[in-house]
Amino acid sequence: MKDIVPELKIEQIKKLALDGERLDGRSLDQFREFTIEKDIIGTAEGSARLKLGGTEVLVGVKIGLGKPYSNKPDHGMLATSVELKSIAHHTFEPFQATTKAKAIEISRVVDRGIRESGMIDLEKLCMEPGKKVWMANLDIMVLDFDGNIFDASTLGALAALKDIIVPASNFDLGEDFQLPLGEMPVSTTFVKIGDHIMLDPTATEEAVADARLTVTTDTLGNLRAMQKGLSGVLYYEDVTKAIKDSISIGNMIRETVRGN
Amino acid sequence: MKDIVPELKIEQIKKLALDGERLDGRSLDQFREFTIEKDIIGTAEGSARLKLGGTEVLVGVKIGLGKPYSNKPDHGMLATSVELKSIAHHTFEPFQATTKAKAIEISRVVDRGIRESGMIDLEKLCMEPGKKVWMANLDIMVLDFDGNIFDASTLGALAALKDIIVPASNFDLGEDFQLPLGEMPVSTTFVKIGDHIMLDPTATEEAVADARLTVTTDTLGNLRAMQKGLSGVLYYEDVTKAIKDSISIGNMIRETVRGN
Amino acid sequence: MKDIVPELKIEQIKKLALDGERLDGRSLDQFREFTIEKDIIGTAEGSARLKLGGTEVLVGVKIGLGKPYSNKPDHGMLATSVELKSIAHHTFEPFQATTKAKAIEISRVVDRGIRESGMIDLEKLCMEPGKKVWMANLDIMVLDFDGNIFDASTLGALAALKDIIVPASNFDLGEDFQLPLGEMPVSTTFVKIGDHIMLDPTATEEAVADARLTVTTDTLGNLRAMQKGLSGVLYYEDVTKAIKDSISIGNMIRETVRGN
Amino acid sequence: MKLVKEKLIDGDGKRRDGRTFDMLRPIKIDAGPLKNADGSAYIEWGNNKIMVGVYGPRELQQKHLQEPDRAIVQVQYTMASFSVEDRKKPGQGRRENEISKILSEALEGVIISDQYPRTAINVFIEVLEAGAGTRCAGLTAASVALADAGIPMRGLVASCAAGKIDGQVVLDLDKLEDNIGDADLPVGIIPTTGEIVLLQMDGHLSDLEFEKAFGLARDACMKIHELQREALSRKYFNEGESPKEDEPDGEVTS
Amino acid sequence: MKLVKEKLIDGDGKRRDGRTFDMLRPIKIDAGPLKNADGSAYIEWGNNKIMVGVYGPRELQQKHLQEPDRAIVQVQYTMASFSVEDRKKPGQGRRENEISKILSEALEGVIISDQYPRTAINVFIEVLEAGAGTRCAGLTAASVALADAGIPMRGLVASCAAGKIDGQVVLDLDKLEDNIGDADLPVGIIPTTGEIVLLQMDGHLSDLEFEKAFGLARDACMKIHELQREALSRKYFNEGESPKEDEPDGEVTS
Amino acid sequence: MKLVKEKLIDGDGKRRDGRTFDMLRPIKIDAGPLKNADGSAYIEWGNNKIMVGVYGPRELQQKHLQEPDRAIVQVQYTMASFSVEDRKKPGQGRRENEISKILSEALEGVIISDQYPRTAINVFIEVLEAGAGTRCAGLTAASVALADAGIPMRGLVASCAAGKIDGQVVLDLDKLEDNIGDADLPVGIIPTTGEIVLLQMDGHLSDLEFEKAFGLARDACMKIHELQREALSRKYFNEGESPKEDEPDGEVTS
Repeated sequence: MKDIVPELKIEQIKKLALDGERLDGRSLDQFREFTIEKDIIGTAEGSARLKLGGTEVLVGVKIGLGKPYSNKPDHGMLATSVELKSIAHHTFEPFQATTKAKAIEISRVVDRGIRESGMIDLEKLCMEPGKKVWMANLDIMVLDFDGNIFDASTLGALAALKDIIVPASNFDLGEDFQLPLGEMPVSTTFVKIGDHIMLDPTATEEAVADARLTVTTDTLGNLRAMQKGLSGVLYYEDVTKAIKDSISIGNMIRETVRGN
Repeated sequence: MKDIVPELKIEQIKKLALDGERLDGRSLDQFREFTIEKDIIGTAEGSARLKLGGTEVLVGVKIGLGKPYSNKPDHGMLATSVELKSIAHHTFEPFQATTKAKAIEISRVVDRGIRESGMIDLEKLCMEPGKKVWMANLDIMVLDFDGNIFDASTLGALAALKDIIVPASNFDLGEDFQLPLGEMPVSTTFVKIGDHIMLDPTATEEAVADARLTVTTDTLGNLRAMQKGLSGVLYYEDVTKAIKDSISIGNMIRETVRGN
Repeated sequence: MKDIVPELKIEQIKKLALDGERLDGRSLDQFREFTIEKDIIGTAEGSARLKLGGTEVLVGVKIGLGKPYSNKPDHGMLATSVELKSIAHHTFEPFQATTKAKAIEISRVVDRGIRESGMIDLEKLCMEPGKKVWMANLDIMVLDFDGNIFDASTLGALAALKDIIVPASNFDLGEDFQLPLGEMPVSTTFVKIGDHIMLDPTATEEAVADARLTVTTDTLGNLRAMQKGLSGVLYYEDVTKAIKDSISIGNMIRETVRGN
Repeated sequence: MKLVKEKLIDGDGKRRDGRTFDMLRPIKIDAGPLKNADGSAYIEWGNNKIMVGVYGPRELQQKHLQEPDRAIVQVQYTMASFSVEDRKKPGQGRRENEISKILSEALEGVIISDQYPRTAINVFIEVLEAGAGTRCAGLTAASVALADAGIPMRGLVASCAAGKIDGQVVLDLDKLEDNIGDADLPVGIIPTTGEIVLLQMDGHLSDLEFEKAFGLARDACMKIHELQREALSRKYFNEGESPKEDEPDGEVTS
Repeated sequence: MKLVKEKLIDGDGKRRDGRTFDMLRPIKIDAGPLKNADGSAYIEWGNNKIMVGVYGPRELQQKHLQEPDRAIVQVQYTMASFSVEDRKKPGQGRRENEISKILSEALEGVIISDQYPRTAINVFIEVLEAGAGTRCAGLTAASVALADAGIPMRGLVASCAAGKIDGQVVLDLDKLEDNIGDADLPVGIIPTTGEIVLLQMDGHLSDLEFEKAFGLARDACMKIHELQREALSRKYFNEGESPKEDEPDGEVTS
Repeated sequence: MKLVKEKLIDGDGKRRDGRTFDMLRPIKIDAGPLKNADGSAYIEWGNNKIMVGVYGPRELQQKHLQEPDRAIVQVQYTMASFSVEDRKKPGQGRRENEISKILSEALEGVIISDQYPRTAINVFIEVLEAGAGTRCAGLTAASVALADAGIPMRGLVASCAAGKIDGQVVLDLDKLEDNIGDADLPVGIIPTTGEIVLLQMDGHLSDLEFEKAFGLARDACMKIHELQREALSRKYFNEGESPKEDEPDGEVTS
């Protein structure tokens, strides 16, 4: 049976969008309020709970030792995972292929944003080239879902990575030191519904969206990662507009995170 | 379609129980006869086939070397598995979540009984702290099922662990020696059906039981492990009665095993 | 619903066979034409694309280092896999148990033919007994399926293994050298349909076959591996005839491969 | 690294964190923190931090598990990778599997489920930080989350462990006490009726010690029960620390 | 550890365990040892110890595997973790997968299965101790278990391997002979008809050696067939070592 | 082994293989090489060698994935174990999973799928040798294979990456350029309409560099589109290098 609700919802969303409005009262290029609680998990070197509207993610970072990748023998390692937990939404079934594929895509996009921006200075995390390097396991659990896990995850990761102390002394490897950080990337995700581009979509908006675009930018307004998703198409103008918005909004978001 | 047979069976079992009787003629607190055949598997350091009524388990113990757990660097290791093989009952499907969960629960309860009683003196099985210790793989296969795998498995494990020779010379690690044993724990499992507590349930009794309680006791009558199961409730008096029975019956069982 | 087509097909095949004919015009003991393209994959030490009628396999061989099996401490290692890719036939579903079981059987029969004939001189691939040996990963992908993957895989493997240079210098282990080869085994696969034995079956013939027999022979006409399959029976005379045919046809095939 | 057996109780009968033998660690319960779940609860208990979400009753996808006369309860107890000192590998371990099973059974006996044939009630227990006693804390929070979801129960389940350290029976072991202690006895009961829905034990207890330990745990469950009611009251009646006097005791039936 | 090629046959033509080239290891078959299985058999053959249980014909859960005109046969051959010198890891390995497949096919050709459309006959072969020749011993016992389950067959399958050691063709290799021998040829036949249901070979055999090896295996299958019938007779007729004379030879049709 | 950052562009603006910044590697496309697949294509693009097969529209086995008003597109992108320098372990990795997903979405937007409710169109992309840019080459070949299968599309998708090396924006990175370069920007478009179906980027690009890179990729897609049409023409019209003039441009509707 074909579900008729989404079609009605699409009509409503498109109608509002003609006047620059959205179901939750935001303008099309408005990011939702977000709150960050830091260092809440005692067993993790870094952690943060991020709430973006009705979306909530919990991010934990564990620091350990590992053998470096053979093609990066003198770099520390970062491993990012995103879990779409069943607790977060009735449609999330972690063992189903579709949920798994979504989680993998998000984790890889978040990882690329952080990695390509050089947020973590991995070269400083090498203990013994080819043999022993520091490894950061960045695990992101989605606990409540109202859209835009891409940006919520990146924001939560930023907060969790800030101010981490690498516990070198626990491993008899010298003094503890602060995890060396560089750039602070911010990702902004847009959806296209009909002809309208909307920033920071809710679950309802995502459910009816034609296309999605995530743009990750750094302090200088450079692009660090992009990812188009969903089966609708984008035009070149959609992309350049999104990049422009991403740079300006990214800077505002970055200031907010820095304040935390 | 709701199966009507169990309800009829429950009525019959409860009616008999009012007179202290059971379907197979036993009294409520009577353990079934059991037989033990020892050292039947040439490729295992220890083995036993245990038949408890219509339940049959085959237990094999392999002794090898391993790296100790990081939180027990100077202890040998014990790993217990219980397999509910399809051969044993038409309802056992090892790849289904429910069968798997049952097997895991049983193996963990059996393991705790043996481990917490100190039956194997694991401290004497350390070769090189943090690096090399002896490891006992205790594998329990259920071949025929007529209830009470908990106790059948523990009994079979006791028999298989007795008189094991650790093959140290095979590994160039000195002379072979007898696996050092301490306490001999005995587990006794009860089910509650209506208001009646019955020891050593058959498959039929388990199928209609409200609650299950396994109590593992040692020579001195001390508790070493307990596990309540199933969704029915128990009262405090049920538990204290089971403990009392477990101690007295456990001693009888222990003598029988020792005789083997 | 019972599929009626196979029964009609069987009748037709049997009728033709009475006159020594087959659907594709071959005689009963005729092997299809095959073509070999060698060294097509730059990332593999050895590779070949083999087309046998409408069956196409791509074989890649990667050479690496590994720890030898404990029961063959002074032998290099060979690991053979056959993948029945979904791309090759609408009935191939690699994650289904039946497709998986077929692939495993084929890979093990191909492996035995190559291993038991001593085609690769594994003793010469030992670097440090018990510690470090050369390992050949022989991976066979089926890309298009029209029957007889057994022989196509063995033939493709022969072609891919020929003229491999072991890249010892890449590992600082001396000079590169040619992979030492011995015998060149050839496998020939027959099916029995009714009373008729047919060589090198097509997909259609396999689908209606009662029994299958693969015979792998060496240059001297010795048997190196055999495998009966399917639920139909064979008689002793069927087997001895297949062996006789295998030896004579195997020699012809071997010459063709050598020419490549 | 050799574990030296530390002294867990000092001469004044105080434990390392200052508690006496019969004291609970600090407990905070929040009812309904999640928006999507039909019911939810968050609990902090000592160092434990656990989020519980409930979905259902809803149609059970796996037909072969459906019960024609009642809902089934599927608890999924999961430890976050970062919830323990040594990072936990992804995927459900055997310990998590066992705890999920016994908590499913514990709650199934409490939920009045015959109104919802062929459905499942899913309870997701997410251990965010683990500090000994997670199954008791998880069960306690799950009860609150079920009540928050409006699922009828014969009573709220409260759960707590007692144990033995330095040869003495004490309440509510913390992580070190659990690691090097002598025994652990997790108990889950409906405090208003005394029905036992969870009971496990490992270690070494005489029958008298068992009685004492069980008594400590049972008394603690009474206190925990109050905290559960307060959490629900705060959400549903916007009240402060104490629930309404005239509310039926712990009964949460629809 | 380097394997030195031991001498497997001495000057008198005796093998390490005293057998001549054409002798079987000791074989004991017990029909019907299990209570729950619809049919069962236990076999000891040299050091091999194998339990076989049969369930079915019963409804096949996986609809897509159902055959509209017959029962399918699903053999599951499994090695216990402790059945071999180096502990076997849990889970079905590739070798077990292959053997399960060929034994399924071997038995499917023998069972008169068109009376049971859309069903499965499940045969569980549990190798408790493995000492070379487990697939033959398992197939031999599976036949007996199927007969014990009352499943109609065109005949009992008997199975045995021949092989080559020290350049000589011999019957029924033991573990060391199998490990360092030159060839192995497992054969499964219906002795009463000569139909071949199982045939594998690996190693190195000339065509003449093959003929000799096959002959040895075939003759041995005749003897094994007698042991199978005796096992069934002991169960069903409470007889001693020999079955009734007037019983149809090896036919076990319902 | 420490990677020394090599110079990727020489003083004359030539790259290591002699290409200028705006040149593609050699590309060869063959339409319809496979017999069983409903449509197929083989592409060689630099060192990349990729076989694509299409099956469908056909009934979708997993009912819960069926769409009542259209076909779904399931792309499975797989790397052969021998397709890369360090042998790839069997099984789908996370990278393959992601690429499969984005290519499924890219093609779903192009296929006119409402004629085939409840069905699936399966696209198997087998990377036989990988030499940077496999997702673009795979998408390009998949378009041809879909056309070969007669599946109606709003246009052929062409795909190509641009990137940045030695600080300069260039087209179509090869393996070393990709490994040690500064940025990669894979683009997939319908050249006849300018619709973007695939867009990813990682590395470091200013907005102006993005514009330049996107422009290079878009122009290259025009050329690739010609190669796709030629491949199809060779198969369907037995023609040489150029397609019929009067054929609707890139439209492949049934």
